[in-house]
Amino acid sequence: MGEHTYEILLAAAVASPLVSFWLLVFFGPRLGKPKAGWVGVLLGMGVPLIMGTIVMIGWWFFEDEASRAALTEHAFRWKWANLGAVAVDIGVKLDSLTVAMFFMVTFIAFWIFVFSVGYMKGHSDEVSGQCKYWRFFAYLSLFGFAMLGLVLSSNLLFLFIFWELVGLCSYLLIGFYFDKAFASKAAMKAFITNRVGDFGFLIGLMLVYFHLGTLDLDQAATRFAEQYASGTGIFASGFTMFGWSLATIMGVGLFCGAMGKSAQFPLHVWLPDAMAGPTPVSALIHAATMVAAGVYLVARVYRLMTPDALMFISTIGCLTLTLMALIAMVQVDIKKCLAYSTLSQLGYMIFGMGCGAWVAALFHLVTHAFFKAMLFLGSGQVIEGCHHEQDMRKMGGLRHKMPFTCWTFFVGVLAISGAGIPAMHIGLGGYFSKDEILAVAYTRSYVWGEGDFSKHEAHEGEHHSSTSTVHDVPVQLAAYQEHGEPEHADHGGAHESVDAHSSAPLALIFEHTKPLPKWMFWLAIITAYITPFYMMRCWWLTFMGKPRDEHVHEHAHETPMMFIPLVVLAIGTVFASYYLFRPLMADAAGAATAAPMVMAIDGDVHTPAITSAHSWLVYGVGFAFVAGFALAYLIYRDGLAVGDRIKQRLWPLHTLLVNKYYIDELYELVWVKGCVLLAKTAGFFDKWVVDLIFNLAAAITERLASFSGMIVDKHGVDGVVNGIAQTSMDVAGVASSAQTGRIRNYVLVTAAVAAVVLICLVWFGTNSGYSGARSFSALSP
Amino acid sequence: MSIDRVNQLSSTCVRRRFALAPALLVLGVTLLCGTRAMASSGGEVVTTAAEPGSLLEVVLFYAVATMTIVSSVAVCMSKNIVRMALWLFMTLASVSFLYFLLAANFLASIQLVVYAGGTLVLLVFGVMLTNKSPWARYTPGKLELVGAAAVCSVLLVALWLVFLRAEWSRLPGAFAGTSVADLGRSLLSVYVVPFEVAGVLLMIVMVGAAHLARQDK
Amino acid sequence: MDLLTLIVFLPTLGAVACLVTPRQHIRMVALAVSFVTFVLSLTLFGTFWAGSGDVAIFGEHYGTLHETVRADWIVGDRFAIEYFLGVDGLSFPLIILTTLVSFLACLASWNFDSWKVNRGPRAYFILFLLLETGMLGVFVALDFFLFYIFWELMLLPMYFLIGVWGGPRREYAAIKFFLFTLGGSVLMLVALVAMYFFSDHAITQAMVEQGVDVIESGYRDGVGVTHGTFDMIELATNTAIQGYFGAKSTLFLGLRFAPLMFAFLFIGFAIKLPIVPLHTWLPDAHVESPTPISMILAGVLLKMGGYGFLRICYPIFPSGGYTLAFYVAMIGVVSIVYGALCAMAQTDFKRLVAYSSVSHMGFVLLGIAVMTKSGMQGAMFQMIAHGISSPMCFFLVGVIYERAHHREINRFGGLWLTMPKYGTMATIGFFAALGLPGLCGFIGEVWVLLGTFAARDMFPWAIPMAIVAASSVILTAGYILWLIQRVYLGREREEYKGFLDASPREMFVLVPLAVLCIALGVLPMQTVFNFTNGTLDLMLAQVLSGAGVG
Amino acid sequence: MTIGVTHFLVVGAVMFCCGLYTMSTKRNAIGILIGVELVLNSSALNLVAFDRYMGAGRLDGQIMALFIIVLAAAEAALAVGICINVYRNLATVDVDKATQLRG
Repeated sequence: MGEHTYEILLAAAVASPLVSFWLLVFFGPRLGKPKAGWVGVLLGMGVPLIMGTIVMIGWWFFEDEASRAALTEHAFRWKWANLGAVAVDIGVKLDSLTVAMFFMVTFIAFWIFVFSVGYMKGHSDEVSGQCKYWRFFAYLSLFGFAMLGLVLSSNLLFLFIFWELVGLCSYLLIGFYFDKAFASKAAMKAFITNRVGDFGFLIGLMLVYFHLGTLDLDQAATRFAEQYASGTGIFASGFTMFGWSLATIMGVGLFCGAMGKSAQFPLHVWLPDAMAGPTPVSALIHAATMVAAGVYLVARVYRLMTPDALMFISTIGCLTLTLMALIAMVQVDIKKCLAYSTLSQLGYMIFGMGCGAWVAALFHLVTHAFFKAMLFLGSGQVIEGCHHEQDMRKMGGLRHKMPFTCWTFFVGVLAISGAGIPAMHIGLGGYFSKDEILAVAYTRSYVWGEGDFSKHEAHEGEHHSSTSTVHDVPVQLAAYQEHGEPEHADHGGAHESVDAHSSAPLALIFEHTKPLPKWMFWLAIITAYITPFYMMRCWWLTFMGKPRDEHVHEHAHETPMMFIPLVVLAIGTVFASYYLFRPLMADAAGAATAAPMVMAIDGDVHTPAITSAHSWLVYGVGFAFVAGFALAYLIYRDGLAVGDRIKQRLWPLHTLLVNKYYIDELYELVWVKGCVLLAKTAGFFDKWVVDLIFNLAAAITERLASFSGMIVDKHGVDGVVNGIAQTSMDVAGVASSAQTGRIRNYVLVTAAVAAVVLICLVWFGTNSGYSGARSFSALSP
Repeated sequence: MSIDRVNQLSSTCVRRRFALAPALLVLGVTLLCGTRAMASSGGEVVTTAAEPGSLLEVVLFYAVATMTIVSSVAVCMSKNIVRMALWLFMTLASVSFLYFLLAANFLASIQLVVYAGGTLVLLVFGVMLTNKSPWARYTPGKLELVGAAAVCSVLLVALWLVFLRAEWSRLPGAFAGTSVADLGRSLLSVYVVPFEVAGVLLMIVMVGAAHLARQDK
Repeated sequence: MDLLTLIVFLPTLGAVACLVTPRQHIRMVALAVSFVTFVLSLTLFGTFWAGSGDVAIFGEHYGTLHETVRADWIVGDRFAIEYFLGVDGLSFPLIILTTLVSFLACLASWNFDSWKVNRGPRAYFILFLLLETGMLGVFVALDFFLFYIFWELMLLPMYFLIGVWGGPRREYAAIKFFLFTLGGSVLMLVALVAMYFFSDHAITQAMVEQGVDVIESGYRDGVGVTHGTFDMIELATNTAIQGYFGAKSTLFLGLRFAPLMFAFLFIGFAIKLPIVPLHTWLPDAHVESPTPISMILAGVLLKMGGYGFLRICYPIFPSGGYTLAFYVAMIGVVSIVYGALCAMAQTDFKRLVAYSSVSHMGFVLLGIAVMTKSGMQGAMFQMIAHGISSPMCFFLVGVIYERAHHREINRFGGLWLTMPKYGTMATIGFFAALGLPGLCGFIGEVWVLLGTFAARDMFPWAIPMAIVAASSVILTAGYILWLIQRVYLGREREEYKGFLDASPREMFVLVPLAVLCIALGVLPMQTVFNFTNGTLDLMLAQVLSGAGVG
Repeated sequence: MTIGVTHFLVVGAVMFCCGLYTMSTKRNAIGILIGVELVLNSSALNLVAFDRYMGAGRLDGQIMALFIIVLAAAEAALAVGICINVYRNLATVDVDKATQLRG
């Protein structure tokens, strides 16, 4: 292949949705209903999918490890602008992670686009009889452009730009039914909440720019490692905030962006509301791709993280995954239920990132994208079939009317619950990925805590090296021990950083990196039991049991256009993720996690890399789905009665959960109301204090100027305050009664100003004994 | 014409006579000093009306300065427009005498002839032509008066302070004296363009004023 | 006749032509003149492209000017006011911006007859064209005296345009605008005179010390200076003058010369920018003035303040800028946040946009104040970007005002449904104001923020400032989205059902601005930075060395 | 007890302030004109005084005063013309009442 072939293909793939976007903007109305959709499908995602597939095949099957590394290193860069003295490049970050993400996004998005062609037929005419069909696909195409751009960006600034663009698309699509107040409010909430995260992102960017002197991801990582080795730059600063060093603040700042986009607690509030958008949007943006961008960002800047920052990340992730899973248990809206489950799963990913399970978190991202997209599409099918009914309490028994939807949905439920058979290499995507994260968490909280981790691991290392089918697992702890330096030291982009670091003893990292608090691990485990419960509940209430609402049941139907994507995604869920994505992630991990301060741990329990000491855990969690399913079945097999009784017993808990811990209310009170209050205060201040100074001056001269009697007559003054208000408000009215008088006043005002200036001059001149005349005196010849 | 109106008119006339008396006095003094200055010049170089530093200069200055100040204050205090014009005439005359004291004899004459003579007459004509009654009054509001007075006095104080602080001694010194000829020469050499422009301006103004004031057909 | 003179005075000629044109053709003449001016200003690009390749022609050394016109104007023996025009990286984009916005504003005035004012179009268009001359003059004049004259020249037409053709409170607004600007001009005038005399002294002193008859010019080869000057570039580059201006022992009114003069000029320019707390003229002027005048006011007039900083304040008094950096930056940050908060509180559409201008121009001030490369670049970019997005926003408001005859935000709703084309344009315009990446507002903000952060070495307070300023991204998103939601989204309202979508004329105004919004956001280098950075970087280097830090 | 430049300046300042006061309190157009004349005269006086005491032989101050007189004459002529016209049309020269030109 020629130079930059991959980049050209990928760039073409990014440009294609943009072309589609403009086409739809200009010709959308003329194309009409189904055609506009097909333009979106083919140009908006079809072309990128083809390109993505070609690139992935070429990358994974026709390049060896060395040529991949070389390609990464020599990836395309084009100078876009100068930021001060720092050049900002547009470029392609070309590595296995990009390729994997790119393929995943295009694949899922393509099928969701196809689904939308059918789904939007009935959902796009609601806006006052105007056809908004083309507009939907225009937005989707724009989203495709932004998301793919985000994945490709080699530069933090561009990452940020596309980051905001996907935010914009999300805004536009959540507010697609903008004639409905709740939709436009939800859109606004999403955008502003994301902006709060972006604020942190910006601060992170500033620190990167200032201390590392570049915004390029690879360069930044290299310099970070250099500065760490030499103790200069960002490490030279003694600045701390909340006990965090500057480097940690940088990491946390960047993570704040991820918190916004990936809807992590406490910025999670927008995601459930975002379900106001059309269902394909929920599937694509708010489940599969955009919300995962936060995780992707953390993965990308992993090399700039410090142990403290990672601890913060894992704490946030752990809180999110637990709290949101609890809420999911009580949701009755099918989409809301899925939304909270998404939040919980995102929490898992972030948690995984935080505890060092780099590969596992990304792997979970991909598997989750598949099954969650499928679940959302399934729910869309249900909603469509039931005439926009979203309340699960009114459904039930839909399995006969929508068999395909029912069983693909069930595959999704199994996958998200982590169904699989431990000890044998059989299971769905979620089974592998979630267990990996848990295994790493276990390692970090128990094995790590036992002091001499390295000794503990030493003998397992041989085991691992020999049995691993994956050659490039991230940080092979054993390998470190045996050879004294990491195996992947010769990987392209990370080359220098690792060199700079290779002599540093590994012990340093252990010293820096504290073990994970045990409660975090246990919360994650408990949630692993909760997940199957609420997913099963959701499925059972919707499809199983007896129909609870005749009207809904009567009309239920499914359309082929919409269930084909479901089937495709189900197949992907079952097969593609483990065999395709896991190795790609692991391949990328070597270079992408070669950081001086952090440690990525491979948690692939199925190649018993870590330890056998926690195999009980694998069994424990491996069967969690059975327990969850059983519980859900017992409660909901006869409809809602048992559930209602439990609800009445535990009403305080139930109320708290249904109201989402009252966080929305709290934010409304503190932030929204507070901000509006602050704004009102500022507005008031501006009008009555800042402006009053001028107005008073004007009013006084005005009164002097005009017939005083006239003014008094016209604007009778009751009370001083009222009088002041009246005066400044009516200056204009008064003014028009004596325009020439204004010129006279103007003379007077000028004179007054001159007098004040003169007095000031004299005053200041007095202080040091100098005068204007002296300064001017030297001027004459 | 009512009795009141007659009374009013007659009393103003009386007061006007009193007002005119000092004006005539100043005019007399001015002409006197002017003649003296002219006479004493004797040659090309013109000197001041009184020897610099002499007692005469001091006395003359204070007399004329007082007259200037009094009359200009009277201008702004007068309610009646005709009286304002007359007080203005006195001010202008006093200023012309100050010019004499400043050895700007030509300027002083011009001031008298053009300003006090021409411009003021023009103004008085304006007054006469534009008033139903020459004695008409336009009363400004009290607040307005107070405000203006306040601003003006503050400005005056400020200016005074500036004068007090200034160190004039560091500036270049006085000149020995120049002649009208010098003035003429520089008008026709260095300042020839402004001079010509001023001429054109005057012509335009003449035409314009005539046009403005002409009776509508 | 040379190009710049032609560009500057062509509108004046147009104004004269308007005097004798029949009433119904006046707008045609004005439009044609402003269009020709725009095209002529575009020919300035020729100068740029004639330069060599990638290196900006505006960056050979500070003071490299193009298309210069230089002639004595008012000359005494120790005294020379010159008719001195020229273009460099600072003024070039602003000239194009001025002619473009004027042209579009002229187009926006096309429906003059429907404004229901009892004044005819003749005076309006004459004043409009005179205003354009004034604005262009400010941007091309390099003699301070000439600059001042143009500065005042632009003031008067603006006063009448607001005061005669404005809304109900027009006289109040016009007087307010006039008084504020005039207040600033007074200080500027003091600085103008003082700078002349002090430079004269500096030159004289230097001649005596060095025993020469003539001091070499700071930027012109083979030209000498023998007395004080109003030449802004000379004042900034001449070592003798700079040395004297910046010296600690140079006092004026008992205070150090450079900071005092800086402060005088700063206030003069900052009123125009405007800054908090001298901003209150802006909302009133905007609310009362007719739409095209709002466009010019926001698009060009506000930029004069920023241009003044970059052209006069900082190059001539670098040490002043350095000494007062904290206060200047503080004012900038306060303007950013305070403007955004005030915008959030408004219910009048136009007033909201006006306050958002205060917020956006705060970024300009902050970027300049921190004296870093990216700060300055960002400030310049922000000026251009705001010069494009804010006229667009004001025009958008104008379009809807013409139909609804009110501007209460809370009374609107669902306009996107009623007027889809207009809604799309509005989205682009307001998102550009919001600072969405890919649109023009983003680049300026990020550049300024990063520049502020990078000033940490010089100014320890830079980081907190940058963080506070960065927090405004949330506030900005808040008020703009809230605005969009209240006006454009939501259910279609009965009373607005009959509204026509944007007419071709209106689209003709909006589309170029929208295209520029996107172009500047996507290709900042090719659209702005290539032209400005050369001069800016050199100017900054000189400013820093003048302030003793570079 | 010599008479210096300050003495003249003080006289000028007083005249200036009186002129200013007149300008800002009179509503008669001619009255305002008279105020303007006072202000012009005070500045001319200052110029001549400076010329006398620190002009060092140059006549710039006097020339400037001369031009002031010329301009004042021109201005008075025009202004009176306008006043007469206004009076003819509106039957008053009260500036507060001449509001026809307002927009």
